[in-house]
Amino acid sequence: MDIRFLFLFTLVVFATGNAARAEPAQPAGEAAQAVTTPIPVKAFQPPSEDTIPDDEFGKMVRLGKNIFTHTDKYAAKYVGNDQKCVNCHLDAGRLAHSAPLWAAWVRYPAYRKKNKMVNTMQERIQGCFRYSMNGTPPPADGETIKALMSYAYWLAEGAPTGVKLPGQGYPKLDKPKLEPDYERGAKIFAQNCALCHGADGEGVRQGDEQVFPPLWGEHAFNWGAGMHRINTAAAFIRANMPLGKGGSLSVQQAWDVAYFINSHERPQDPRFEGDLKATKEAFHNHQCRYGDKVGKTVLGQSSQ
Amino acid sequence: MDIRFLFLFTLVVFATGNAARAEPAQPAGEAAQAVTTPIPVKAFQPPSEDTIPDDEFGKMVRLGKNIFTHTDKYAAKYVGNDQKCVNCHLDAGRLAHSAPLWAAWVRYPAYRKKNKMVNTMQERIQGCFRYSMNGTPPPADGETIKALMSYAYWLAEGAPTGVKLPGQGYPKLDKPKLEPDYERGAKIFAQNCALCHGADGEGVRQGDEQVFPPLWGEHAFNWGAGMHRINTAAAFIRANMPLGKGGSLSVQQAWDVAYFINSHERPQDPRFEGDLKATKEAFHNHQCRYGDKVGKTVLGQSSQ
Amino acid sequence: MKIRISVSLACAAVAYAASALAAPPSGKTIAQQGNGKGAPGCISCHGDKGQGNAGAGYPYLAGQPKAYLVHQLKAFADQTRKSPVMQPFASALSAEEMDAVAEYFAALPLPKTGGKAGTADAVGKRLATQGKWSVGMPACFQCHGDRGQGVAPNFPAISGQSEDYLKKQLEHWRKGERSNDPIGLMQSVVGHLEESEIAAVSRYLATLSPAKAP
Amino acid sequence: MKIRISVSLACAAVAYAASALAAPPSGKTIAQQGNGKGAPGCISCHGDKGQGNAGAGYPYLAGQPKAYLVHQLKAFADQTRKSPVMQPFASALSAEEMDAVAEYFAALPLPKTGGKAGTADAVGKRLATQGKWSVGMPACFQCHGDRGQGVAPNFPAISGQSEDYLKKQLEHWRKGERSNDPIGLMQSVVGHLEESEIAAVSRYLATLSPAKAP
Repeated sequence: MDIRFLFLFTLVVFATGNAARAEPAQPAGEAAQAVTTPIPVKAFQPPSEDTIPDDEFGKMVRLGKNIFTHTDKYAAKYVGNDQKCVNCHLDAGRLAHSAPLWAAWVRYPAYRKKNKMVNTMQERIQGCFRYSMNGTPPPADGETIKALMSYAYWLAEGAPTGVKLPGQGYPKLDKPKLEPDYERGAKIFAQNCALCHGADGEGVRQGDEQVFPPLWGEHAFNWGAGMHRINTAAAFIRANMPLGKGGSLSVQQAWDVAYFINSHERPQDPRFEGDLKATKEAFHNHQCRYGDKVGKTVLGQSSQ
Repeated sequence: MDIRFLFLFTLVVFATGNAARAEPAQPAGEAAQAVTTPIPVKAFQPPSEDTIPDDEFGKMVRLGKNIFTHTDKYAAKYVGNDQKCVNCHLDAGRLAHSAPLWAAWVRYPAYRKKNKMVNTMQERIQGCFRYSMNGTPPPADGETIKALMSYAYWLAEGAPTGVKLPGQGYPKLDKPKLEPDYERGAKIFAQNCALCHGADGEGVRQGDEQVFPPLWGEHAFNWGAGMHRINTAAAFIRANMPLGKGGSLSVQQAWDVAYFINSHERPQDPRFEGDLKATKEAFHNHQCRYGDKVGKTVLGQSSQ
Repeated sequence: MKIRISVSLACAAVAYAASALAAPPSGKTIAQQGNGKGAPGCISCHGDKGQGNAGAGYPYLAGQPKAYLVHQLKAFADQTRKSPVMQPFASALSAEEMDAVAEYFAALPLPKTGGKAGTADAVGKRLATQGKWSVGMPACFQCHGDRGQGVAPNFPAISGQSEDYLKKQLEHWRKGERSNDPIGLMQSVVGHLEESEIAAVSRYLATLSPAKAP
Repeated sequence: MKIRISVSLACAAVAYAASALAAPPSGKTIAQQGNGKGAPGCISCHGDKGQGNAGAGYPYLAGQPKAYLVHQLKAFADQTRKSPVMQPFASALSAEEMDAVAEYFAALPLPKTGGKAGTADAVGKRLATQGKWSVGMPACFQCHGDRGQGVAPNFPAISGQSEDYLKKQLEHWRKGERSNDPIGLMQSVVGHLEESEIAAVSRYLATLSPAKAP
């Protein structure tokens, strides 16, 4: 048997429902300081990068990893924005609480409410290209999907099929005490996020390399991506942002900044067929701002 | 954790390399009697049929099971002969040593020498339709593949990803003491196989139902199917045939009857492009009789 | 009285023998009246339409594969299938007569027996439809047809058969009182079953109708 | 002798002060000659092309993001980055001069330092390219560019930098002697590293050339 569960330390306290957890006061105008202490989480350990075999299968795994970490270069024709797989799945898809690939691999095929059908892993990956990368789904039987599947499969070596593993997805977040707020979010953004993502959420490019992804605007994920949902973004942010300081924002701060980020225009939902209201009713029965008026803009109205 | 390994009894002794194992003498003209005693094999236990969930995912799993066990009815347009998935994968794909689906699920994507590339599970399944069922591969993103994948995934619940499980595939067989022989094989066939598969290997149909699959001829698996390889067929036969009496033929008998069965004409290898010799050289560098002369026939020559 | 009956019987026998010389009795005749040589009409026990008599544990013959029926008659005669009742009758039939009477019953429609919906036994159903592969036993329906309606030429219909009859047969396989199965298949299969399972699968099969899907 | 020198220095100072009144010294002038108000020419320590002096542990400045350089000069002055050497020099520069000299060095090409192929340290390489996510530490290259060449405006080039310099900086983050990092990112990151890892990653980065892919 080759199932390796190690005790790893993660930076995230994800004690959902623990309403009593202290929310430390933040000195106004200062960057948030770490508010959590690492707690041990029993997490699956994917195999070490060095152990990718030196054969045809290993080649496919490496290609998958390259596509995953440099999607713009290795799967350029399927990407329609400045986003890469690794932007939402940190540490090349290995990191617990950052929607790790190993946890996803053992949970598909599965029914998804998003499209009201059973999705295979390949369909799930295609969804990432369509929404998060605002592009064209790679063909189900093509090399891009095959390589990404091979990489995910390889990362999951030893993981039990069909089992919901600790660290899968993003840790569900407590509800905020206060309604998420745009102005508070804007301040948190300026203090904690703008450093990398730019004052206007535009991200950073260097030559032909996307270094930090844009968070809104025409080069960001679109109105169909999971990350446009405030709860999803808040959960991701709380666990993982700022990069290297995951867990340093409070629950309230994570909600506020997620609300702020997702109160900006971004590329249209690809399921949009000409009627904003109809699209909202059909696909946006969740915590998001699609169709809401922000300032003079109705979000989704002027989308690319 | 939901990994269930139980000690199951299988009927097969697959002590490969155990050349000292006694080969009992068979009274001529009599059916072979069981020559092995059940030995305990640590085998993975797929979940019980009753536990298929009563939801959309469960529906897909059930469809997969129906396709698997009644391929002729549920995936008719992809089947070109009188073969079903379950013919090679007994007990609806659950049975250890009969290429169980749960063992296959956790081993793909994988490189296959057969087509010299990494194959996803969907490609592997497509191969079954193309060769074993002499048909048309269902589309990679269609419902047939999705249902079969869902069924295989569900059967593998708890099985560790990437791990070669006991009972996977067919148990590798010792080499025979004597070269496999057509005449001896013919006798074994008449005594043990003809009851169900017919005196001329034609199988049994009842109404529109295929009850026992044909083993050669135009309705059998084609010259590209794994089962046309003598070693593969011998391994399958030794472990599983006659149905309900797996392990009752000796190793020598299994080789002889596999040799006999696969010394008959069957549908053409779909990779054939007009030149028998070229096809043989490109795809038949293994233990098979494709291109051999048997009686007045060159096998593969007059294939459909 | 006694003499008259004897005489009339003798006359009948002579008449019958005479007709037999001309042509062997048809399957129908044997089924309904016997062959006049010790084999009584089959229908007296197996029902006028060959539908059997579940209460008495007599199996139905109607719609069974002809080859199967012939094989059983021969087995009764040579005692590879032990039956004190059937042995003398089967022994009284010529090979030709066996063939004829088997053909007659094989041509009759499968009876509309069984079909007691809602009485499904979970264990019995599993054995019939899925088998018990953990010990290498295939489903009954794998060989006997997808609803137990039989598969010609060798596998008889078992659905809707008398529960008592089914149970006895399975027990006979186990005890070796019946050993006429090809390749010893049934003996091998039954060897994997516990007594409670034999009871359960017999009970389940008896509830089904061989004439329609379960 | 002494007097003559003093006079000539005074003359130079007067001349310089006069020209300063007319226009502030250019970035190039400050870099090469200093600002005449206590800040010597940067190149005396950081190399004539801003390429640093690895032996002495002086970092290269050439090709670093301008905003980063300005931020460091301010940090030396306000001692959020503690350096007894740099503190008086930085304090001697006006905001305008800091801007000018930073712009000058930012415009120079990244030096062709490092590039010692084959000296890769496995631990150091892993930290630089993959990070240490088990404790939440991202790869160096995630923020400092995919070959450590820096990412404007906030992340300096680190590849090919003096090993000694890199190691000292990481230790300074850890001890709090340097605390001018935005959002406390570097302090947080370094807190996850062991001393041997700091040494390894410094050693590894020093072997790379910021000017070309590793």
